[in-house]
Amino acid sequence: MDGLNLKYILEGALFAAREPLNILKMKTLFGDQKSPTEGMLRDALKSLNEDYEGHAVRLVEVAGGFRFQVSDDLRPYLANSSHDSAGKYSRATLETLAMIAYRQPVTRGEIEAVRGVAVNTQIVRMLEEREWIRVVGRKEVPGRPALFATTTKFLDDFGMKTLDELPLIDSLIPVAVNKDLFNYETANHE
Amino acid sequence: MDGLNLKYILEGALFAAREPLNILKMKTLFGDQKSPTEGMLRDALKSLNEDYEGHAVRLVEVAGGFRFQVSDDLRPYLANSSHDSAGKYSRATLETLAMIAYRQPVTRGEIEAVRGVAVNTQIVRMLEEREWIRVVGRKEVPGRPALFATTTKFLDDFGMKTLDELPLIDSLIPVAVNKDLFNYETANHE
Amino acid sequence: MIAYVNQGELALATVNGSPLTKIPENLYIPPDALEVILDSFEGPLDLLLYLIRRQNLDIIRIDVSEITRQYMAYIDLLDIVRFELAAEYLVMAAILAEVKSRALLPRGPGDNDEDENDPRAELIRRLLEYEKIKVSAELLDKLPRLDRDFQIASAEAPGINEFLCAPEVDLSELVIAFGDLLARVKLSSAHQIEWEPLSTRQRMSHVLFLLEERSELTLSDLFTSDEGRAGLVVSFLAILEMVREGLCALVQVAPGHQIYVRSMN
Repeated sequence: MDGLNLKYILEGALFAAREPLNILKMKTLFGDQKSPTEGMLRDALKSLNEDYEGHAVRLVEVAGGFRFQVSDDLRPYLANSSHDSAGKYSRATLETLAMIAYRQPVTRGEIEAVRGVAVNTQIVRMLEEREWIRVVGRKEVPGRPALFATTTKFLDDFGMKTLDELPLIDSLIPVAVNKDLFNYETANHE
Repeated sequence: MDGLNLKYILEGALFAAREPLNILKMKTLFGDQKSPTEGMLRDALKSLNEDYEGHAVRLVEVAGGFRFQVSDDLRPYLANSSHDSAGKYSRATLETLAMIAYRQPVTRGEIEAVRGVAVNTQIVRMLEEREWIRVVGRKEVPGRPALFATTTKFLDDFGMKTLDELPLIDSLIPVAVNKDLFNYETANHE
Repeated sequence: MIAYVNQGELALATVNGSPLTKIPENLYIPPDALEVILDSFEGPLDLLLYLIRRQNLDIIRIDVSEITRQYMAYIDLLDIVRFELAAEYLVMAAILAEVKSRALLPRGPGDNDEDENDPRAELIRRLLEYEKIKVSAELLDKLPRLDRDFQIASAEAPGINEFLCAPEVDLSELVIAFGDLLARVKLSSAHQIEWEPLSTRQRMSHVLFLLEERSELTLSDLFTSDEGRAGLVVSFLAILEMVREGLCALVQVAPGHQIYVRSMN
């Protein structure tokens, strides 16, 4: 490894990358040279994580892999320089996204049936542009409507590793409704 | 300073920033609170620099201010990952590039007006990094938005000598578009 | 919307720091205000849910006649002010009317509560379903989100532009993308604008680029004789177009003197 150690290479690569790096991508860093095993990589990541204790950045794992993230306690200082110009989404957008996240794969018609209003094409396109949703197939019913699902980037951007981490609403609405009605069916069903 | 120390805040801000931070910008991080003096900031930067000795990133001062930069010796490793067979550009990317190529010099707002959705900052940055587009000036309208145009490298990479060689849409998509080639229509022009 | 989850009521406004959840009965409300309120609903289910929650009612035990009455009052208003939006709301009104009429009918011996075609059960199911999504959307919005709540820590890697592993693009893909755009725009086009030929637009970009370097150029800098007549025409058109779009200015000290192209910066 040219005398550079594994941890050092990973550190640089993680900071240089714009997207999370997964184990596979980390392996490709080493090109034709003998690439490290997953165990070696995980050990190095663990050690790297420890090195950054007490620092203003930390190593986190999300769906797409590992990335460095600025520590949460700095939020008030960075709020002034936030990059997200379109940080606020309309209720219609959020409800459409929620339908896709919690019920995926889901068709537009199914979203409309639950929301009781037509789904705005702009909203769907915007969510696609944001790379939070994509078409994963077509439903075998008349018209073969597109089936939407969330992407890895959606999980990454919301800081999740898997869809299981989506907040469930059980805990917030105490008794009013039938309990099993709130058992979300997440992954691929229907 | 909320108990967070100056160095810690600077570290986070420098890693979060997409552009170098100069002393003035660093001061604005502290908002209405009593902002640190330049001397305090420089001391903290110096100490931060020392902390990163032996790490794969280091604090450097460039024309625009300070930034963290990946060490040069990592270059061969980072170059490796570019051999990774890359996916395809998204429709959003291609449409943005097409708008700039066919309509240059064009502002982001003009692209958005035609595409009907916000132009993702990531996409613009990526096209700039690829050196296919660049800012050639600013439009004298409120906000003075940047005007984008394609570069010589864009022509090179697509095997053209001049923009006139860009295929005429007519020949490829016979029915969809207006016969008169350059009579583009936009919904919300500015 | 947080308030909604916690207190089962939607605050209409905040008065002296405390939420106002009911429109005082003796208060005159100008029609415009109600229009604003209606605008804040995401559809008939949302409105219905609001009416139910406003009275602190359990969805399962809604009094259909009362809800129908209130709902119709809103619909009448909607009908007056925003007729084009009313379709979805009118469908719901019909459903409510059906539920109400069924409730008035005497029950036969064969009927039971689990009747699959019971419109009331179906309505309740839809309301519960919609409420779940509505609350989920609120929760989703509260999750820490990249760039809004947290940021990626990244460092520059100069000279490694390719790190992002740029995929190759075939020229035809670009053309198709633009063709799609044009086709799409055509669908929603309201009026036509003429655009300069590409060579002119390219020249505009070039002139702008030169102006970035030197904020002032002479006209003769922009006319190169080896381009011939066509080149001159293109440069001329480009400059005219740029002046029109406010991208540069033409300056001349006195008649007959050198003409300068000046950047607006």
